[in-house]
Amino acid sequence: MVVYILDMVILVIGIYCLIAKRHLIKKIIGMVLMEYSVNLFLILIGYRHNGIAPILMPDENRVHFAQYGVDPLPQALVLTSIVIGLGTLALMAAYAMRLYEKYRTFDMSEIRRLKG
Amino acid sequence: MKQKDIEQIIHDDHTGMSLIVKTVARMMIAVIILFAFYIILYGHLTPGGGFAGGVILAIAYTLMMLAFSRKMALHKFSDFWASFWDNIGMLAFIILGFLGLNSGYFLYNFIWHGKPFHLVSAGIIPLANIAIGVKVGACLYAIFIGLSIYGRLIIKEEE
Amino acid sequence: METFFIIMLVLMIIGAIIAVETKNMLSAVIAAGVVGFGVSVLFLFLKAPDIAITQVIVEVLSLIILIRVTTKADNEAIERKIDSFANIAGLVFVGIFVGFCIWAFVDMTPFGTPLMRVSQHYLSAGLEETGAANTVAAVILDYRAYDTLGEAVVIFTSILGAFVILRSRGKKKIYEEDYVKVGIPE
Amino acid sequence: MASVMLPLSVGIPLLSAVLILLIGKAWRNAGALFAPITTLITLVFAIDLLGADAGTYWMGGWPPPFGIVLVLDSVSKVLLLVVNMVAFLASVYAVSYMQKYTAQNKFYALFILMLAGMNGVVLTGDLFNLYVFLEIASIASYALVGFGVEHEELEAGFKYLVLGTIASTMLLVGIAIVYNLTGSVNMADVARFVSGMPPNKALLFALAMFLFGFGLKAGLVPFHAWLPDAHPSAPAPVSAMLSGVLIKAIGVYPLIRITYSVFGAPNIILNLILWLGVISAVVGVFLALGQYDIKRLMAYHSVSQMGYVAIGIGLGTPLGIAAALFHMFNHALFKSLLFLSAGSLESATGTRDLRQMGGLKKKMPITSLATATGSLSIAGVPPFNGFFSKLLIIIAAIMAKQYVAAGVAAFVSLLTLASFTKVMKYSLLGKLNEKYERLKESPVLMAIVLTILSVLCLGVGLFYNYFMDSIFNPAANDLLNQAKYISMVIGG
Repeated sequence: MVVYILDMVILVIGIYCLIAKRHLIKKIIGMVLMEYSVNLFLILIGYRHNGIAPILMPDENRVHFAQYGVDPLPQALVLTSIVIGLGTLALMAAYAMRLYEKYRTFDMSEIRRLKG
Repeated sequence: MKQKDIEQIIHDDHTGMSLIVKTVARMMIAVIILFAFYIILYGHLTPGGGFAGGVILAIAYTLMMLAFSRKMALHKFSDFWASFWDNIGMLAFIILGFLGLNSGYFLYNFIWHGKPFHLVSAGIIPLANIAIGVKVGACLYAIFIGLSIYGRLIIKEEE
Repeated sequence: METFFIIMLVLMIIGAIIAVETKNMLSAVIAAGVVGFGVSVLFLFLKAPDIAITQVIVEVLSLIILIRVTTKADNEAIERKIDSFANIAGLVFVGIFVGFCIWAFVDMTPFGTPLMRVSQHYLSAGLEETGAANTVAAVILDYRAYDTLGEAVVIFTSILGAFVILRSRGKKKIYEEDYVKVGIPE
Repeated sequence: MASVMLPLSVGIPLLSAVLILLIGKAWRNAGALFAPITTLITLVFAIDLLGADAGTYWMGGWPPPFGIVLVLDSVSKVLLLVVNMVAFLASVYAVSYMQKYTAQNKFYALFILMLAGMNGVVLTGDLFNLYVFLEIASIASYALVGFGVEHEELEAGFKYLVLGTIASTMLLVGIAIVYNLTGSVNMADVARFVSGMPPNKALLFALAMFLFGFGLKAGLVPFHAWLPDAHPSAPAPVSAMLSGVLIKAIGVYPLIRITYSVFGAPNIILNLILWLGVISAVVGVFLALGQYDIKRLMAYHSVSQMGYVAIGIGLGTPLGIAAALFHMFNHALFKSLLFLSAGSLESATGTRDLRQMGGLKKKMPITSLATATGSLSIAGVPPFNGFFSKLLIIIAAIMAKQYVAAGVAAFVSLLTLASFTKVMKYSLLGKLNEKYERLKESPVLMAIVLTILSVLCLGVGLFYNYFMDSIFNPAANDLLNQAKYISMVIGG
């Protein structure tokens, strides 16, 4: 349980960075930290004490493998989630560069044309 | 944006990094690409797979662009072809899904599964890995071109 | 083993705080990269080699992208102005969220003993049913291939979106002139 | 075993998006031809599926807890119909409207991908798959909001991107906790496991995460900050899609599905949804009152109308849910009509400021009529569709003894009427501004779409009894019958 909570602390640091920091790059870094922590959370959930990697070798004992292999499903989910994170990062980077070119600043508090 | 400006930017940047970097990169790139193909092709037997291999491919081309120059990298593999292969990879994966429909289900593993622990086994899994590898490698290279060239171009135009 | 994970996590938290609080953008990006490599080392020790490889490589690529965006000048000045309201609101949020976590996570299944109601089947029958020795590959490309199709579409969409955003001009020139003709009287 | 049309309504848009980009390299008008055809095909599927039996489709031939399963029940039928109908009309409208933008093929590809994502979310029976397709729809919408690449559009898009990413991450945390507690990500399997579990604090935490994530995507009030910026910034067909269907397909629908079908409608969450709805309805309409930007005003009304839907869902009675679904359907019709006609007005006059318009009814009769129809519908004037769904929500609230919610709903309805009277007064009536002497009616395709939507608004209002009996009441009963959902998906 301590492991889960420590992992959530990283998530919260990421969210804090996204909300409170005004620098665009800092916001991207916050997003990246958030992605890391969620991916790690899923893998932590799938871990088994004394586990072995879920990859079968030709001379491996099948019963032992089924008994001690760690959970493969969260690993599959995390692979998808890493890709989604990379996609979001690319889109965010494109937005950040474009905003810089339009406003000539990375400061989110000066990028404020919308009101109401 | 104007074609002329892009060409100007590419033309301005033709020297790349120093000789040492270039020599090391020249040796490394082939090895990296080989490793990427290994990761993609053996994805169903060992750790790795289409996505990891695709990113390695993209990194190899990115290294080429950083070490030599944009001009040379684009000469080897232009952004048009990057985006073309991106689409082809995606199309191949979707069509693989539609072919499964023929045997009853969308994305059905319709090919004979083969002998375990051999390269030709596991039905559509290696094929899907190749499709994803091509797609991911091409599209990440394309986005790197986009972020590094078009970005500069916009500044130039606005000023 | 759990002690090792805890030490790693504490180190990563320190790295994350440095990444958030440092004034220099390049240091921040690199500190975030350190956290990312820490994550991939943890993946390796958590018996997830597939994910560890992918994480390392993606980390390299995201560092390249982030540094590409960062090398743009005026970074230091922005952080000097302190927006106290946002900071306090953020800290209150952090406190509430962590408290809620500590309150709720007591009831979670303990670390190291997953239920594996569904995934036990993947481990014991995966090789026969799909022919793939790598169970993770069997899950992502056969049992849950639809997810992977979705994943490929996500990256496809975001790259397409990034190209759309990077266009230098949104509207065609002739139409902008048309607007002027109708919209503003002489 | 349901028909093969379920995977095809996701697969065909994906194929078409790739083909648009591939063919678009050689032929510039590929998108304008392919997009309406694709949406027409999926619309035909959706109408055809309306009469089909409920059933499941096993992706890749793997049975439910192991593979991913697509589920068609009477709720997903409603959403499928709404999404594809609005998408078809918006794509036809876009053929004419998008002429003035660059990179049209990329626009159509993103549009179709957004549609594919929404269809995937509506059809899936798997929590993680829902997250993946939600991300497809969200990422496409992040890019489409900034499509004009002007200052305001980029700013709105970035804000939307930041908040949307937080919401998605929270959803993933919720899914992870649910997986930790139940060992499965299949919705029906989770539902069966959860119903036999003692009360669990971690599960409540996961539910709170879901409420936050989907609430943000739906634009309910404490999480609404992005919506009034993002929806007006997009091009008109995209605004219509975002406000008309996206906030429902990836916000309200998954919220309904998870609260009712998966977790069996716990009272604490229902009450939270109800009060979020009440607050949204009030705050949204008050913020809308002071606006003079026509699209921004409509975006605030989206917040307010989503509040009505949330009130209906939070009541937890069959009538309340049926009324909420009916209001969702109506809102999709009249809000897309309003946004499309606002787009026509904007592209004709070149401004979104109501104070600069005026007297347009003589110059643009069809658009004006459409604007009037949409305004009357959203304000809840009797023969139009908005009246009946709002009335049903109020009746349901009174029957469930939630008098505050009923009172608020009636009060907000009056304020909405006031707000749209202002829209009509400033834009359609009054004296014509001299600079608009040369103004013409909008192009044929745009006018046709506006006419179709207006007729639908009136028609659904006149035959509301038929629609309630044949579509929405069965859907509400299905939602409340959790056991039926579980047995349909995994049997036993």
